[in-house]
Amino acid sequence: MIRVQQDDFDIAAEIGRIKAGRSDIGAIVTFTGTVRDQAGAVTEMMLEHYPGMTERELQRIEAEAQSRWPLQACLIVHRYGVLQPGDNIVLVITASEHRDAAFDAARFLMDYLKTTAPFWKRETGSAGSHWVEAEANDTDAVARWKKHAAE
Amino acid sequence: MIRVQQDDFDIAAEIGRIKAGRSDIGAIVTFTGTVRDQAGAVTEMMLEHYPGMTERELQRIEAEAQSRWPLQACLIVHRYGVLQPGDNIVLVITASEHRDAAFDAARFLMDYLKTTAPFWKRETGSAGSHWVEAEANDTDAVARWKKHAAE
Amino acid sequence: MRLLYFAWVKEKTGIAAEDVELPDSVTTVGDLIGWLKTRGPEFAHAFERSEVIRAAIDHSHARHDAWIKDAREIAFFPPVTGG
Amino acid sequence: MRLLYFAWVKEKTGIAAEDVELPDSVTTVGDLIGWLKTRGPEFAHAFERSEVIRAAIDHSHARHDAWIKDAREIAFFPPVTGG
Repeated sequence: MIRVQQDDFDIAAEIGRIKAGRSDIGAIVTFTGTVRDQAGAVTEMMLEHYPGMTERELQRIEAEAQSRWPLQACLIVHRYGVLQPGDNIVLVITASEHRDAAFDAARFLMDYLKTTAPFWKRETGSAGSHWVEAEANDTDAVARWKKHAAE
Repeated sequence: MIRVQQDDFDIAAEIGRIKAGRSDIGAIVTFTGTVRDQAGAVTEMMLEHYPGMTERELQRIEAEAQSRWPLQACLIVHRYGVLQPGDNIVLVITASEHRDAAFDAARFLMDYLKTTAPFWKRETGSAGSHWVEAEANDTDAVARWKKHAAE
Repeated sequence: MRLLYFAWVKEKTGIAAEDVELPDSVTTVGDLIGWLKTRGPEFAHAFERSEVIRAAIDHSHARHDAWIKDAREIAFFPPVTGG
Repeated sequence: MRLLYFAWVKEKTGIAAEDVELPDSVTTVGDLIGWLKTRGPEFAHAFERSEVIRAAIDHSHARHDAWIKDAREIAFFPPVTGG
Protein backbone atom coordinates (compact mmCIF):
# COMPACT_ATOMS: atom_id res chain seq x y z
CA MET A 1 0.00 0.00 0.00
CA ILE A 2 1.16 3.53 -0.68
CA ARG A 3 0.08 6.95 0.56
CA VAL A 4 1.18 10.47 -0.29
CA GLN A 5 0.10 13.00 2.32
CA GLN A 6 0.85 16.28 4.05
CA ASP A 7 0.02 14.92 7.51
CA ASP A 8 2.45 13.09 9.74
CA PHE A 9 2.21 9.30 10.08
CA ASP A 10 1.96 7.06 13.14
CA ILE A 11 4.34 4.08 12.99
CA ALA A 12 2.68 2.19 15.84
CA ALA A 13 -0.76 2.55 14.23
CA GLU A 14 0.59 1.39 10.86
CA ILE A 15 2.26 -1.67 12.39
CA GLY A 16 -0.95 -2.36 14.31
CA ARG A 17 -2.97 -2.35 11.09
CA ILE A 18 -0.46 -4.67 9.41
CA LYS A 19 -0.49 -7.18 12.29
CA ALA A 20 -4.23 -7.01 13.00
CA GLY A 21 -5.93 -10.40 13.00
CA ARG A 22 -2.95 -12.41 11.84
CA SER A 23 -0.06 -14.25 13.47
CA ASP A 24 1.87 -15.51 10.46
CA ILE A 25 4.31 -12.55 10.40
CA GLY A 26 7.77 -13.18 11.86
CA ALA A 27 9.68 -10.03 10.92
CA ILE A 28 8.72 -6.37 10.54
CA VAL A 29 11.21 -3.77 9.35
CA THR A 30 10.46 -0.06 9.37
CA PHE A 31 12.46 2.76 7.88
CA THR A 32 11.73 6.35 8.86
CA GLY A 33 13.42 9.24 7.11
CA THR A 34 13.47 12.53 9.03
CA VAL A 35 14.51 16.13 8.37
CA ARG A 36 18.04 16.81 9.63
CA ASP A 37 18.92 20.30 10.78
CA GLN A 38 22.53 19.75 9.60
CA ALA A 39 24.12 21.49 12.56
CA GLY A 40 21.62 24.36 12.40
CA ALA A 41 22.05 25.02 8.67
CA VAL A 42 18.48 23.88 7.90
CA THR A 43 15.52 25.55 9.57
CA GLU A 44 12.80 24.42 7.17
CA MET A 45 12.29 21.96 4.34
CA MET A 46 9.72 22.13 1.55
CA LEU A 47 8.89 18.95 -0.31
CA GLU A 48 7.35 19.38 -3.75
CA HIS A 49 6.01 16.42 -5.71
CA TYR A 50 4.23 15.53 -8.93
CA PRO A 51 0.69 14.45 -8.00
CA GLY A 52 -0.40 11.53 -10.11
CA MET A 53 3.07 10.45 -11.12
CA THR A 54 4.17 10.11 -7.48
CA GLU A 55 1.43 7.61 -6.68
CA ARG A 56 2.07 5.69 -9.88
CA GLU A 57 5.80 5.49 -9.24
CA LEU A 58 5.41 4.38 -5.61
CA GLN A 59 2.92 1.70 -6.68
CA ARG A 60 5.34 0.48 -9.32
CA ILE A 61 8.17 0.25 -6.77
CA GLU A 62 5.94 -1.53 -4.27
CA ALA A 63 4.82 -4.05 -6.90
CA GLU A 64 8.45 -4.71 -7.81
CA ALA A 65 9.32 -5.42 -4.17
CA GLN A 66 6.31 -7.72 -3.82
CA SER A 67 7.45 -9.65 -6.89
CA ARG A 68 11.01 -10.04 -5.61
CA TRP A 69 10.35 -11.05 -1.98
CA PRO A 70 7.62 -13.02 -0.16
CA LEU A 71 6.09 -10.07 1.70
CA GLN A 72 3.00 -10.31 3.85
CA ALA A 73 2.69 -6.54 3.91
CA CYS A 74 4.37 -3.56 2.36
CA LEU A 75 3.67 0.10 3.04
CA ILE A 76 5.13 3.34 1.73
CA VAL A 77 3.98 6.68 3.18
CA HIS A 78 5.63 9.83 1.85
CA ARG A 79 4.88 13.35 3.02
CA TYR A 80 5.00 16.59 1.05
CA GLY A 81 4.69 20.27 1.99
CA VAL A 82 6.56 22.30 4.58
CA LEU A 83 8.47 20.37 7.26
CA GLN A 84 10.66 21.32 10.21
CA PRO A 85 13.91 19.69 11.44
CA GLY A 86 13.06 16.46 13.25
CA ASP A 87 9.82 15.98 11.27
CA ASN A 88 9.13 12.69 9.53
CA ILE A 89 9.47 12.59 5.73
CA VAL A 90 8.98 8.99 4.68
CA LEU A 91 7.95 5.68 6.22
CA VAL A 92 8.53 2.24 4.72
CA ILE A 93 7.28 -0.91 6.43
CA THR A 94 7.83 -4.46 5.24
CA ALA A 95 6.55 -7.66 6.88
CA SER A 96 7.61 -11.19 6.08
CA GLU A 97 8.01 -14.59 7.70
CA HIS A 98 11.77 -14.13 7.90
CA ARG A 99 14.07 -11.19 8.49
CA ASP A 100 16.14 -11.36 5.31
CA ALA A 101 13.16 -10.66 3.03
CA ALA A 102 11.90 -7.85 5.28
CA PHE A 103 15.32 -6.16 5.47
CA ASP A 104 16.10 -6.55 1.76
CA ALA A 105 12.69 -5.31 0.63
CA ALA A 106 12.75 -2.25 2.92
CA ARG A 107 16.15 -1.25 1.64
CA PHE A 108 15.16 -1.86 -1.97
CA LEU A 109 12.06 0.32 -1.53
CA MET A 110 14.12 3.18 -0.10
CA ASP A 111 16.87 2.89 -2.73
CA TYR A 112 14.34 2.99 -5.59
CA LEU A 113 12.17 5.64 -4.03
CA LYS A 114 15.21 7.89 -3.66
CA THR A 115 15.99 7.76 -7.37
CA THR A 116 12.62 7.45 -9.11
CA ALA A 117 9.81 8.94 -6.98
CA PRO A 118 9.17 12.52 -8.16
CA PHE A 119 9.87 14.49 -5.00
CA TRP A 120 12.13 17.53 -4.70
CA LYS A 121 13.46 19.01 -1.48
CA ARG A 122 14.09 22.68 -0.97
CA GLU A 123 15.99 23.56 2.19
CA THR A 124 15.84 26.92 3.93
CA GLY A 125 18.40 28.04 6.46
CA SER A 126 20.69 30.84 7.53
CA ALA A 127 22.25 30.86 4.03
CA GLY A 128 18.88 31.25 2.26
CA SER A 129 16.98 28.65 0.24
CA HIS A 130 18.23 26.07 -2.22
CA TRP A 131 17.05 22.94 -3.99
CA VAL A 132 18.81 19.85 -2.66
CA GLU A 133 21.09 18.19 -5.23
CA ALA A 134 20.65 14.52 -6.05
CA GLU A 135 23.41 12.27 -4.72
CA ALA A 136 25.39 10.00 -7.00
CA ASN A 137 25.51 7.23 -4.39
CA ASP A 138 21.72 6.94 -4.53
CA THR A 139 22.05 5.97 -8.19
CA ASP A 140 24.81 3.53 -7.22
CA ALA A 141 22.49 1.96 -4.65
CA VAL A 142 19.90 1.23 -7.34
CA ALA A 143 22.55 -0.15 -9.69
CA ARG A 144 23.39 -2.70 -6.98
CA TRP A 145 19.83 -4.09 -7.06
CA LYS A 146 19.90 -4.34 -10.85
CA LYS A 147 23.13 -6.32 -10.59
CA HIS A 148 21.47 -8.58 -7.99
CA ALA A 149 18.55 -9.22 -10.28
CA ALA A 150 20.87 -10.17 -13.14
CA GLU A 151 22.85 -12.66 -11.04
CA MET B 1 21.18 0.56 25.07
CA ILE B 2 19.96 -2.93 25.79
CA ARG B 3 17.08 -4.35 27.84
CA VAL B 4 15.99 -7.90 28.66
CA GLN B 5 12.45 -8.05 29.92
CA GLN B 6 9.26 -10.10 30.19
CA ASP B 7 7.01 -7.18 29.31
CA ASP B 8 6.12 -6.11 25.80
CA PHE B 9 7.78 -3.06 24.27
CA ASP B 10 6.34 0.04 22.64
CA ILE B 11 8.07 0.95 19.36
CA ALA B 12 6.58 4.44 19.14
CA ALA B 13 7.68 5.26 22.70
CA GLU B 14 11.19 3.95 22.03
CA ILE B 15 11.51 6.00 18.83
CA GLY B 16 10.15 9.01 20.71
CA ARG B 17 12.85 8.66 23.36
CA ILE B 18 15.55 8.34 20.70
CA LYS B 19 14.39 11.45 18.81
CA ALA B 20 13.62 13.57 21.87
CA GLY B 21 15.34 16.96 21.87
CA ARG B 22 17.45 16.41 18.77
CA SER B 23 17.07 16.95 15.04
CA ASP B 24 20.34 15.55 13.70
CA ILE B 25 18.92 12.10 12.93
CA GLY B 26 18.09 11.37 9.29
CA ALA B 27 17.29 7.65 9.29
CA ILE B 28 15.70 5.31 11.82
CA VAL B 29 15.44 1.59 11.16
CA THR B 30 13.47 -0.75 13.40
CA PHE B 31 13.32 -4.52 13.34
CA THR B 32 10.61 -6.35 15.23
CA GLY B 33 10.64 -10.12 15.54
CA THR B 34 7.30 -11.72 16.37
CA VAL B 35 6.00 -15.21 17.22
CA ARG B 36 4.66 -17.00 14.13
CA ASP B 37 1.88 -19.52 14.55
CA GLN B 38 3.28 -21.49 11.59
CA ALA B 39 -0.12 -22.32 10.12
CA GLY B 40 -1.56 -23.19 13.53
CA ALA B 41 1.30 -25.52 14.54
CA VAL B 42 2.46 -23.17 17.30
CA THR B 43 0.08 -22.12 20.08
CA GLU B 44 2.68 -20.94 22.60
CA MET B 45 6.36 -20.10 22.80
CA MET B 46 8.58 -20.11 25.88
CA LEU B 47 11.81 -18.14 25.74
CA GLU B 48 14.46 -19.15 28.23
CA HIS B 49 17.65 -17.13 28.65
CA TYR B 50 20.82 -16.94 30.73
CA PRO B 51 20.50 -13.92 33.03
CA GLY B 52 23.80 -12.11 33.30
CA MET B 53 25.32 -13.55 30.16
CA THR B 54 22.41 -12.29 28.03
CA GLU B 55 22.96 -8.68 29.05
CA ARG B 56 26.71 -9.00 28.60
CA GLU B 57 26.36 -10.51 25.15
CA LEU B 58 23.83 -7.91 23.96
CA GLN B 59 26.07 -5.10 25.23
CA ARG B 60 29.02 -6.61 23.39
CA ILE B 61 27.02 -6.80 20.14
CA GLU B 62 25.76 -3.24 20.55
CA ALA B 63 29.31 -1.95 21.18
CA GLU B 64 30.50 -3.76 18.06
CA ALA B 65 27.77 -2.09 15.95
CA GLN B 66 28.61 1.32 17.43
CA SER B 67 32.26 0.81 16.50
CA ARG B 68 31.45 -0.19 12.91
CA TRP B 69 28.88 2.47 11.99
CA PRO B 70 28.28 6.13 12.94
CA LEU B 71 25.12 5.56 14.98
CA GLN B 72 23.32 8.28 16.91
CA ALA B 73 21.30 5.69 18.79
CA CYS B 74 21.14 1.95 19.10
CA LEU B 75 18.63 -0.09 21.09
CA ILE B 76 18.09 -3.82 21.61
CA VAL B 77 15.09 -5.05 23.63
CA HIS B 78 14.63 -8.80 23.96
CA ARG B 79 11.77 -10.49 25.79
CA TYR B 80 11.77 -13.80 27.66
CA GLY B 81 9.04 -15.92 29.23
CA VAL B 82 5.83 -17.27 27.76
CA LEU B 83 4.60 -15.68 24.53
CA GLN B 84 1.64 -16.23 22.21
CA PRO B 85 1.51 -16.17 18.39
CA GLY B 86 1.62 -12.57 17.20
CA ASP B 87 3.50 -11.40 20.32
CA ASN B 88 6.67 -9.38 20.00
CA ILE B 89 9.97 -11.14 20.76
CA VAL B 90 12.72 -8.68 19.92
CA LEU B 91 13.12 -5.04 18.93
CA VAL B 92 16.19 -3.46 17.39
CA ILE B 93 16.34 0.26 16.59
CA THR B 94 19.22 2.07 14.92
CA ALA B 95 19.44 5.78 14.15
CA SER B 96 21.98 7.49 11.95
CA GLU B 97 22.37 10.48 9.67
CA HIS B 98 22.05 8.29 6.60
CA ARG B 99 20.08 5.19 5.74
CA ASP B 100 22.94 2.84 4.82
CA ALA B 101 24.45 2.89 8.31
CA ALA B 102 21.05 2.47 9.97
CA PHE B 103 20.08 -0.49 7.73
CA ASP B 104 23.48 -2.21 7.96
CA ALA B 105 23.71 -1.84 11.73
CA ALA B 106 20.17 -3.13 12.34
CA ARG B 107 20.83 -6.20 10.25
CA PHE B 108 24.20 -6.78 11.87
CA LEU B 109 22.62 -6.60 15.33
CA MET B 110 19.96 -9.14 14.40
CA ASP B 111 22.41 -11.50 12.69
CA TYR B 112 24.75 -11.52 15.70
CA LEU B 113 21.99 -11.64 18.27
CA LYS B 114 20.57 -14.73 16.54
CA THR B 115 23.84 -16.65 16.88
CA THR B 116 25.39 -15.42 20.12
CA ALA B 117 22.74 -14.12 22.55
CA PRO B 118 21.87 -16.96 24.99
CA PHE B 119 18.15 -17.39 24.34
CA TRP B 120 16.37 -20.67 23.62
CA LYS B 121 12.88 -21.04 22.20
CA ARG B 122 10.55 -23.86 23.11
CA GLU B 123 7.46 -24.12 20.95
CA THR B 124 4.22 -25.76 22.02
CA GLY B 125 1.53 -26.80 19.58
CA SER B 126 -0.77 -29.60 18.52
CA ALA B 127 2.25 -31.92 18.20
CA GLY B 128 3.46 -31.23 21.78
CA SER B 129 6.48 -29.21 22.85
CA HIS B 130 9.97 -29.04 21.39
CA TRP B 131 13.06 -26.89 21.56
CA VAL B 132 13.60 -24.96 18.34
CA GLU B 133 16.71 -26.04 16.43
CA ALA B 134 19.30 -23.46 15.45
CA GLU B 135 19.42 -22.67 11.75
CA ALA B 136 22.61 -23.01 9.73
CA ASN B 137 21.83 -19.91 7.67
CA ASP B 138 21.99 -17.77 10.82
CA THR B 139 25.62 -18.83 11.20
CA ASP B 140 26.16 -18.06 7.49
CA ALA B 141 24.71 -14.56 8.05
CA VAL B 142 27.31 -13.85 10.73
CA ALA B 143 30.13 -15.24 8.57
CA ARG B 144 29.16 -12.65 5.95
CA TRP B 145 29.85 -9.79 8.40
CA LYS B 146 33.21 -11.28 9.35
CA LYS B 147 34.10 -11.39 5.67
CA HIS B 148 33.01 -7.74 5.33
CA ALA B 149 35.27 -6.74 8.20
CA ALA B 150 38.24 -8.52 6.65
CA GLU B 151 37.80 -6.83 3.28
CA MET C 1 -0.07 18.95 -25.32
CA ARG C 2 0.19 19.75 -21.63
CA LEU C 3 3.61 20.63 -20.23
CA LEU C 4 4.49 20.66 -16.52
CA TYR C 5 7.56 22.03 -14.76
CA PHE C 6 8.76 21.18 -11.26
CA ALA C 7 11.28 22.41 -8.68
CA TRP C 8 13.97 24.69 -10.09
CA VAL C 9 12.83 24.08 -13.66
CA LYS C 10 9.49 25.62 -12.66
CA GLU C 11 11.20 28.49 -10.85
CA LYS C 12 13.32 29.30 -13.90
CA THR C 13 10.53 29.06 -16.51
CA GLY C 14 8.28 31.00 -14.15
CA ILE C 15 5.30 28.75 -14.85
CA ALA C 16 4.04 25.43 -13.46
CA ALA C 17 1.97 24.27 -16.40
CA GLU C 18 0.91 25.25 -19.91
CA ASP C 19 -0.74 23.86 -23.03
CA VAL C 20 1.26 24.06 -26.25
CA GLU C 21 0.90 23.29 -29.96
CA LEU C 22 4.09 21.72 -31.23
CA PRO C 23 5.53 21.99 -34.74
CA ASP C 24 5.66 18.65 -36.61
CA SER C 25 9.44 18.67 -36.46
CA VAL C 26 9.35 18.06 -32.67
CA THR C 27 9.19 14.27 -32.29
CA THR C 28 11.28 13.42 -29.19
CA VAL C 29 11.74 14.73 -25.65
CA GLY C 30 15.11 16.10 -26.78
CA ASP C 31 13.49 17.92 -29.72
CA LEU C 32 10.95 19.38 -27.33
CA ILE C 33 13.68 20.67 -25.00
CA GLY C 34 15.42 22.26 -28.01
CA TRP C 35 12.16 23.92 -29.06
CA LEU C 36 11.41 25.14 -25.51
CA LYS C 37 14.83 26.82 -25.35
CA THR C 38 13.83 29.07 -28.26
CA ARG C 39 10.83 30.44 -26.37
CA GLY C 40 12.60 33.20 -24.49
CA PRO C 41 15.41 33.82 -21.98
CA GLU C 42 13.61 32.14 -19.05
CA PHE C 43 13.26 28.91 -21.03
CA ALA C 44 16.79 29.16 -22.43
CA HIS C 45 18.01 29.49 -18.84
CA ALA C 46 15.83 26.71 -17.41
CA PHE C 47 16.95 24.19 -20.04
CA GLU C 48 20.55 25.44 -20.38
CA ARG C 49 22.10 22.29 -18.89
CA SER C 50 19.63 20.05 -20.66
CA GLU C 51 21.61 16.90 -19.76
CA VAL C 52 20.54 17.21 -16.10
CA ILE C 53 16.85 17.71 -16.93
CA ARG C 54 14.64 14.67 -16.37
CA ALA C 55 11.39 14.11 -18.23
CA ALA C 56 8.23 12.06 -17.74
CA ILE C 57 5.67 11.22 -20.39
CA ASP C 58 2.19 10.61 -19.02
CA HIS C 59 3.57 9.90 -15.50
CA SER C 60 6.40 7.57 -16.58
CA HIS C 61 10.09 8.45 -16.64
CA ALA C 62 11.26 8.97 -20.22
CA ARG C 63 14.66 9.34 -21.83
CA HIS C 64 15.50 12.30 -24.05
CA ASP C 65 15.28 10.07 -27.12
CA ALA C 66 11.73 8.93 -26.26
CA TRP C 67 8.99 9.64 -28.83
CA ILE C 68 6.33 12.08 -27.73
CA LYS C 69 3.80 11.55 -30.52
CA ASP C 70 1.00 10.12 -28.36
CA ALA C 71 1.80 12.01 -25.15
CA ARG C 72 -0.92 13.94 -23.38
CA GLU C 73 1.29 15.31 -20.58
CA ILE C 74 5.04 15.85 -20.45
CA ALA C 75 6.83 16.97 -17.31
CA PHE C 76 10.33 18.39 -16.87
CA PHE C 77 12.17 18.38 -13.56
CA PRO C 78 15.58 18.04 -11.89
CA PRO C 79 16.85 14.67 -10.61
CA VAL C 80 14.54 13.63 -7.77
CA THR C 81 15.53 14.12 -4.12
CA GLY C 82 12.76 12.56 -2.05
CA GLY C 83 13.00 9.93 0.66
CA MET D 1 32.94 -24.34 40.63
CA ARG D 2 29.38 -23.47 39.68
CA LEU D 3 27.80 -25.28 36.72
CA LEU D 4 24.63 -24.14 34.92
CA TYR D 5 22.50 -25.99 32.38
CA PHE D 6 19.98 -24.46 29.97
CA ALA D 7 17.20 -25.54 27.61
CA TRP D 8 17.28 -29.23 26.69
CA VAL D 9 20.61 -29.75 28.44
CA LYS D 10 18.88 -28.72 31.67
CA GLU D 11 15.89 -30.94 30.93
CA LYS D 12 18.12 -33.94 30.35
CA THR D 13 20.39 -33.46 33.38
CA GLY D 14 17.33 -32.71 35.46
CA ILE D 15 19.03 -29.80 37.24
CA ALA D 16 19.52 -26.10 36.48
CA ALA D 17 22.63 -25.45 38.59
CA GLU D 18 25.06 -27.15 40.94
CA ASP D 19 28.40 -26.63 42.65
CA VAL D 20 31.09 -29.21 41.96
CA GLU D 21 34.64 -30.06 43.01
CA LEU D 22 36.64 -31.12 39.97
CA PRO D 23 39.52 -33.59 39.85
CA ASP D 24 42.86 -32.01 38.87
CA SER D 25 42.81 -33.91 35.58
CA VAL D 26 39.88 -31.77 34.30
CA THR D 27 41.52 -28.74 32.70
CA THR D 28 39.40 -27.84 29.65
CA VAL D 29 35.71 -27.50 28.80
CA GLY D 30 36.03 -30.76 26.85
CA ASP D 31 37.54 -32.53 29.86
CA LEU D 32 34.68 -31.25 31.97
CA ILE D 33 32.10 -32.62 29.53
CA GLY D 34 33.87 -35.99 29.59
CA TRP D 35 33.83 -35.98 33.40
CA LEU D 36 30.14 -34.95 33.55
CA LYS D 37 29.22 -37.89 31.29
CA THR D 38 30.51 -40.29 33.96
CA ARG D 39 28.08 -38.91 36.56
CA GLY D 40 25.09 -41.07 35.67
CA PRO D 41 22.72 -41.88 32.84
CA GLU D 42 21.05 -38.44 32.80
CA PHE D 43 24.40 -36.72 32.27
CA ALA D 44 25.56 -39.34 29.79
CA HIS D 45 22.34 -38.68 27.83
CA ALA D 46 22.53 -34.87 28.10
CA PHE D 47 26.11 -34.75 26.81
CA GLU D 48 25.83 -37.68 24.38
CA ARG D 49 26.25 -35.52 21.26
CA SER D 50 28.87 -33.35 22.92
CA GLU D 51 29.79 -31.66 19.61
CA VAL D 52 26.48 -29.75 19.60
CA ILE D 53 26.82 -28.57 23.20
CA ARG D 54 27.89 -24.96 23.62
CA ALA D 55 29.69 -23.66 26.69
CA ALA D 56 30.25 -20.30 28.37
CA ILE D 57 32.90 -19.50 30.97
CA ASP D 58 31.94 -16.64 33.27
CA HIS D 59 29.35 -15.31 30.77
CA SER D 60 31.56 -15.53 27.65
CA HIS D 61 31.22 -18.12 24.90
CA ALA D 62 34.05 -20.66 25.16
CA ARG D 63 35.31 -23.41 22.89
CA HIS D 64 35.69 -26.98 24.09
CA ASP D 65 39.47 -26.57 24.20
CA ALA D 66 39.25 -23.51 26.47
CA TRP D 67 41.00 -23.73 29.87
CA ILE D 68 38.72 -23.65 32.88
CA LYS D 69 41.30 -23.16 35.61
CA ASP D 70 40.15 -19.71 36.77
CA ALA D 71 36.46 -20.12 35.98
CA ARG D 72 33.87 -19.37 38.62
CA GLU D 73 30.81 -20.32 36.54
CA ILE D 74 30.54 -22.60 33.52
CA ALA D 75 27.28 -23.00 31.57
CA PHE D 76 26.25 -25.66 29.06
CA PHE D 77 23.49 -25.18 26.52
CA PRO D 78 22.32 -25.96 22.96
CA PRO D 79 23.02 -23.58 20.06
CA VAL D 80 21.09 -20.38 20.76
CA THR D 81 17.73 -19.67 19.07
CA GLY D 82 16.69 -16.19 20.16
CA GLY D 83 15.77 -13.20 18.06
